Amino acid sequence: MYDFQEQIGFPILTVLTFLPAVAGLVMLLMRGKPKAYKGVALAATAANFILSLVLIAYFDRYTADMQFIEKVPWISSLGVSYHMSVDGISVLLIMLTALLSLIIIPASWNYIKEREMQFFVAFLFLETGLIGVFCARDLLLFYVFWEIMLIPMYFIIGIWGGPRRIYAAVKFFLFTFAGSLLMLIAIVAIAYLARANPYATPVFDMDLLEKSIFSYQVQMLAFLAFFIAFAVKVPMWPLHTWLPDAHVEAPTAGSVILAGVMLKVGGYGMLRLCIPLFPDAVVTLAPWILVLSLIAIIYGALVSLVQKDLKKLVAYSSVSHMGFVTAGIFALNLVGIEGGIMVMFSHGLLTGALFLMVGFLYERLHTREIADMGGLAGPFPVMAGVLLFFTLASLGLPGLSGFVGEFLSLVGLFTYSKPLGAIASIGVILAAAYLLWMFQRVMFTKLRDEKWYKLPDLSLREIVSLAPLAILAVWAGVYPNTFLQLIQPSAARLTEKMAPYMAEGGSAVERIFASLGGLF
Amino acid sequence: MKTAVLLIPLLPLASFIITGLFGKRYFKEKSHYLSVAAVAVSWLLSVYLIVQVERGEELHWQVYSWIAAGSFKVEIGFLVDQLTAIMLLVVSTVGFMVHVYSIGYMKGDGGYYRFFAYLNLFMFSMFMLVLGNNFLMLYVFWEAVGLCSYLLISFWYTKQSAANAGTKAFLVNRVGDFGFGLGIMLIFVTVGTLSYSGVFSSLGSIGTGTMTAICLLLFMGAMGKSAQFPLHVWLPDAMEGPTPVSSLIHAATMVNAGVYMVARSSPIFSHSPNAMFVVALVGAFTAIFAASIGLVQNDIKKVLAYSTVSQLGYMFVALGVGAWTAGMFHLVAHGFFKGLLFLGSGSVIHAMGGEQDMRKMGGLKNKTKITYWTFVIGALAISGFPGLAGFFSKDSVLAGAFHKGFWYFWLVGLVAAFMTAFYMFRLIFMTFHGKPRDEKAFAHAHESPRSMTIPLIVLAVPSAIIGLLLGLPPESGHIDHFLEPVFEAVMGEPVHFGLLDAGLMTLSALIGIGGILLAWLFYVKRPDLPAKAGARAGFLYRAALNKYWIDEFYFAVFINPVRALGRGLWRWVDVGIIDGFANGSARFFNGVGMALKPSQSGKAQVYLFSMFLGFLALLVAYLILTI
Amino acid sequence: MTPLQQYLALSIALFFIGSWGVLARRNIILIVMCVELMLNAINIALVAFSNYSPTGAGRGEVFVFFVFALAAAEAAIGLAIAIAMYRLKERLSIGDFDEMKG
Amino acid sequence: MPEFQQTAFILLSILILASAFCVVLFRNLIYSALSMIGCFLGVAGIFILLHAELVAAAQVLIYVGAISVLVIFAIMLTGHRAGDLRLFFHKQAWVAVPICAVAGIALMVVMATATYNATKDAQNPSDDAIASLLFNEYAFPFELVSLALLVAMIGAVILAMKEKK
Repeated sequence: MYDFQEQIGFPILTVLTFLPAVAGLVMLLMRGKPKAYKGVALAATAANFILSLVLIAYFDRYTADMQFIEKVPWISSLGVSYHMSVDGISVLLIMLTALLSLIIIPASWNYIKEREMQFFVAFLFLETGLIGVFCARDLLLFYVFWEIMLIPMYFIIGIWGGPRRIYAAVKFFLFTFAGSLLMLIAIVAIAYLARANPYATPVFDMDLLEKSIFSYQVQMLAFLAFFIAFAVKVPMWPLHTWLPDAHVEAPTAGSVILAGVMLKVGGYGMLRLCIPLFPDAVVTLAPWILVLSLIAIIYGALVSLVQKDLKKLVAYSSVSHMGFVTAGIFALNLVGIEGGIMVMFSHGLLTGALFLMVGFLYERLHTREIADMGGLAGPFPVMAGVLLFFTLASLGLPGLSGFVGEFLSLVGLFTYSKPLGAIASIGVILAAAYLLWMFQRVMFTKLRDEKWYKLPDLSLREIVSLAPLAILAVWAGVYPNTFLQLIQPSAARLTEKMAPYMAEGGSAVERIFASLGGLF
Repeated sequence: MKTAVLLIPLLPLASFIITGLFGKRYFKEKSHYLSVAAVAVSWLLSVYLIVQVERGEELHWQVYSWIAAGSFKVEIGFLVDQLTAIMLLVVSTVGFMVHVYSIGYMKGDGGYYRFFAYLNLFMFSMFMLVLGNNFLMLYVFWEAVGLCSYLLISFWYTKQSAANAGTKAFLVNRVGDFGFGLGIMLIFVTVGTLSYSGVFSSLGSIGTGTMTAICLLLFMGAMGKSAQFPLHVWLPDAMEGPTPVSSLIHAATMVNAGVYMVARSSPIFSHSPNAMFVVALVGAFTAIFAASIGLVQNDIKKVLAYSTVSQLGYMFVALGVGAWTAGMFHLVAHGFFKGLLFLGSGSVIHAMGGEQDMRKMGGLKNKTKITYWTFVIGALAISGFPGLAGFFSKDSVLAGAFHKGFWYFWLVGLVAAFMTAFYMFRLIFMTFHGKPRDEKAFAHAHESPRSMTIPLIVLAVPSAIIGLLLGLPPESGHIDHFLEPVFEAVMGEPVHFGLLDAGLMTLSALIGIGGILLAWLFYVKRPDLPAKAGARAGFLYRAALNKYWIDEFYFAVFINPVRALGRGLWRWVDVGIIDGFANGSARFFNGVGMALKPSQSGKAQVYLFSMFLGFLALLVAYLILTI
Repeated sequence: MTPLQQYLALSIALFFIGSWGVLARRNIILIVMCVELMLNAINIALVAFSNYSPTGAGRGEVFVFFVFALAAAEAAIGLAIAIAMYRLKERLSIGDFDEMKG
Repeated sequence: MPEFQQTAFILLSILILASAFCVVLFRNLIYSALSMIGCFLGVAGIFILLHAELVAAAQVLIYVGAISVLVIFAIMLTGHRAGDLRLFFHKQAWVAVPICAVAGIALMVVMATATYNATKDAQNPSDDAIASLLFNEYAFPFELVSLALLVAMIGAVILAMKEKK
């Protein structure tokens, strides 16, 4: 057993989760000192990031068991407990969350003009929700954090967003919330169905739920309910349309967290809940999900090719990239799942960085229209270099983080089915097309306005906020084993769980492919 | 040896990082010091390496485990054998020379430091490409050299055409890499490993169909990188980059990567005769197709670009028919003389103050002596003039095709060789001979500085003598023996030089000389002939001049439809259907709410009444159900 | 008719007389009064059940006490509201207060 | 049911129902309030018949003593003695009659046809037992109710207070 007492001596997960929220409460009590409360926010997120590194340092990467377990009864009559624990996948994503939360504080240091304190407080609460989701090992607790994370984001878009912020915020909220409610129904349903007898308390503990076996119909319904909730977050085609609007309207920091971490919650949920709890349904539905993923990959790329707004372009590219995540995960083999997780990690770094870059450009030029830019490499050489770096990483240039994940999930998908793998690979061509074309139109060709030479290039503060992302992107590209080792045991546990079902369902998969073939 | 292998790529990498980070602020016009020094050391080490390999040493070295995800395990590792060593030598020699040349050529350019940094990055990637010991590393640095190519093509990024060309080069290469990547995945799925030795040792168990699929997918990558039809479109446009770049990347090294890849995978290819035939077919078609375009181009660099495409076609013919060493021999020779020719054209452009149109040149012979004579050596070499490098290498390609029974490829090769000789000397006569057509530019014309002419001289030497050194006796020359260990398993019966070969050799020499003479007739003796011939050829002439409208075709068939599709999906599916559905459902509930609004009259007693009616309904329902 | 049913019948009759008043009259104070009648009807039923139930043992009576307390609270609040409304409009007819119209 | 109790029940019922009708039908609010007191007293009598003397006492104290007075105060404060003049002429009153009648009859039917596990009379325990129930088993609801009363009291005071300008 990996109890937190034995492993590290203090409840690190609880501290990680609630430290930002506590800092947020402290900030609410301090009034009128901008420097001071920004300092508190920075200190809290920095402390949290360091804690997340401590977590990784103490994490035993040779086991798939859940670690740093904290378990206290919460609502005992319903069988709900405050149960926190992590495995390799969560640890990686917690680190990513803590890092991005740390980065956005200096990045939006001067960006927000009104209700500045509340802005930072909202982000701290958001961090609590996000880390909580990655730690929760009790379904109801998971749901609680899931909703906690939704609300600050709603306000961030709705209060500090662009001109159509209300529409975007409501759309974001309704899409996500519709999914959440389906998930809540499914949570309650399986908690009650998993009881040993009608008089026992419901089972919300994921450890126990993973051991219980549900009937096929229950699996299908519950899987779909969970899956839709996660698919909205990922977002999977055709549930993605909230994303471009939300991104375009959200402030830079909001976009960074939204794309960097929030989308990953969807993929994380699929790994944490959909696959271990409903293996039969997964085997049946995986081909269909893969087809949706492929549509997302190609469709997102095609649509981003014709976007005129930089943020929208990056947003649609997220749809395309996250398609690789779901494609890798539902290829249901070790390579694919590890690839999917790596894509999540790398997409968090890169898209976060791209949104930051767009924000920095916007602060200078006050526009995000690609048509208004051009030739910016002249006045902003450093920015051009940095943007090129992240663009290349994002289009999957080998040696940078994007490649490893994308290639692994393609290999996984290809192992599952050759035609699907081949179709997904087209997305790689299209990614190069829309990203390079974007880069060319923004940075190359003639400078449109000589005045821009008077504007400053990237400042030290901005470079410092981008540097960790760039370093990690190179690290994950050159020596991805650091991260792959972290997730390997957990991913292997999933495939081991799926193995018996795959053996039985192997021919079923083929049959479904036959049915797919009949459709087209 | 390990140190040498490690230093060869790492020195340019270090130089790239240092120059790239500090060049703008600290090195400025001294940026080349570090870069040139790094490449020079790499060159020395490559020479050392080839000497070691000549002595029979080989190196298989796993440095570290790069990706380990489940069963997918790939190392960063080095493999040094004869093939690697010879590639290294070509790359480092031309690379070194181009670095030196760039000192003069790029002088005073705003992005001086940037240029050298990119060049170093390219050298690193190219070295790693040939040093790698597995397919994934090949793919990785394959993409990396593509990136450098992109950066260097769009080096003068304020030019719209340069920016477009860079993007185009990257994208067309990506199309090829799509196939390459799939090929790698297919290899992994069938064999379970990606290291060269692992793959080659387990080929016996693979079915022919899979083998052909793997080969064709890999070859798709080679077609992209080595600019073979129909993926050749990027290379002529890539001439937007500075000329040293065209010389290094788009003539001597990077474009050879495709040839290297096929040669490296020779054990796989030799298992699939069908795939080999496709390789030869594509090569042969490209050779003659590109040569025919080269005949009528007026931009000096475009002529050389199409010539490169055509010569790469030759190499693929050689590989496709199974004359592996001939292909590699042509690669080496071509690397030197085409590098030389490009640098020479750069010197001409430099002399003419940036002018690239041959119709505005002429008579430069006396003003730029060194350039002229080195250029003539290069042109004679590529035309297959007896004794020079191209004569031996091209002849071994053609003889290889003939001996393996592919006489039609041999015939195509001969025709292409004729065209080659013609357009190369057309270039020379238009540029260096006759009367100057643009007096103003001519007046300013001058020989290039020493940093540019010395590389020309240095490269002229191997262009002239490498054939004699490596190619004699034909078909079993030094290079054949040197490369034998690599291709041991796939080489057929050794061919002995006989009377037939002597005849073939003479024939190809005559063809080359014939081409030169025809060019002389057209452009020196009777300058009115080209226009007449052009008018006579009519449609064919226009087709060749417009590169057979392939770019237009791609725009009409791929690019515009894809954009239109993207726009359509966005406007109709995203905004129309999906958002329409989401907003529509919102509007529906809003409408229902509005419809029900009047029922909330605010009168408490009306509410009470409805409450009682509800109570009554429940009661009645209960009574009906129970009684 | 058993004695229990007699009490229940009385309770029902009183309840519906009260509800008639609630529905028919418009004076707010009178409506409050009729609500009290309905509560009384419920109390009768509760005590009757308590008295005739073998297991009730006075629990009905306990509930009646709670009803008393809440009825008192309700009357106090209701009448206070009535007074406040009267101050507002100088009228006490329920039909005059429809500010919450949708 | 013994004869005496039967007689008492009928008389009390008549009193209750008649005064209830008066409450609804009187035009003058004061008369309605007074009839309401009669009704409350009748209900107290019924409680005594049901052996719930404590409840009866509380009924008298709370309803007759407190609530009725409150109602009369309210009537006085609003100075609005006359009720709605058109009670028997507006539509609403007549629509209410069938609804209440049908509901009442339906409930009567339910009541009459239901089966009861009823025992004989006099199950209501002594006052001591009520008290111990109230303060042991129902101590928590009891406290809650007292809290509700307190809140209601404060609320009523605030509502009825004249706003200071």
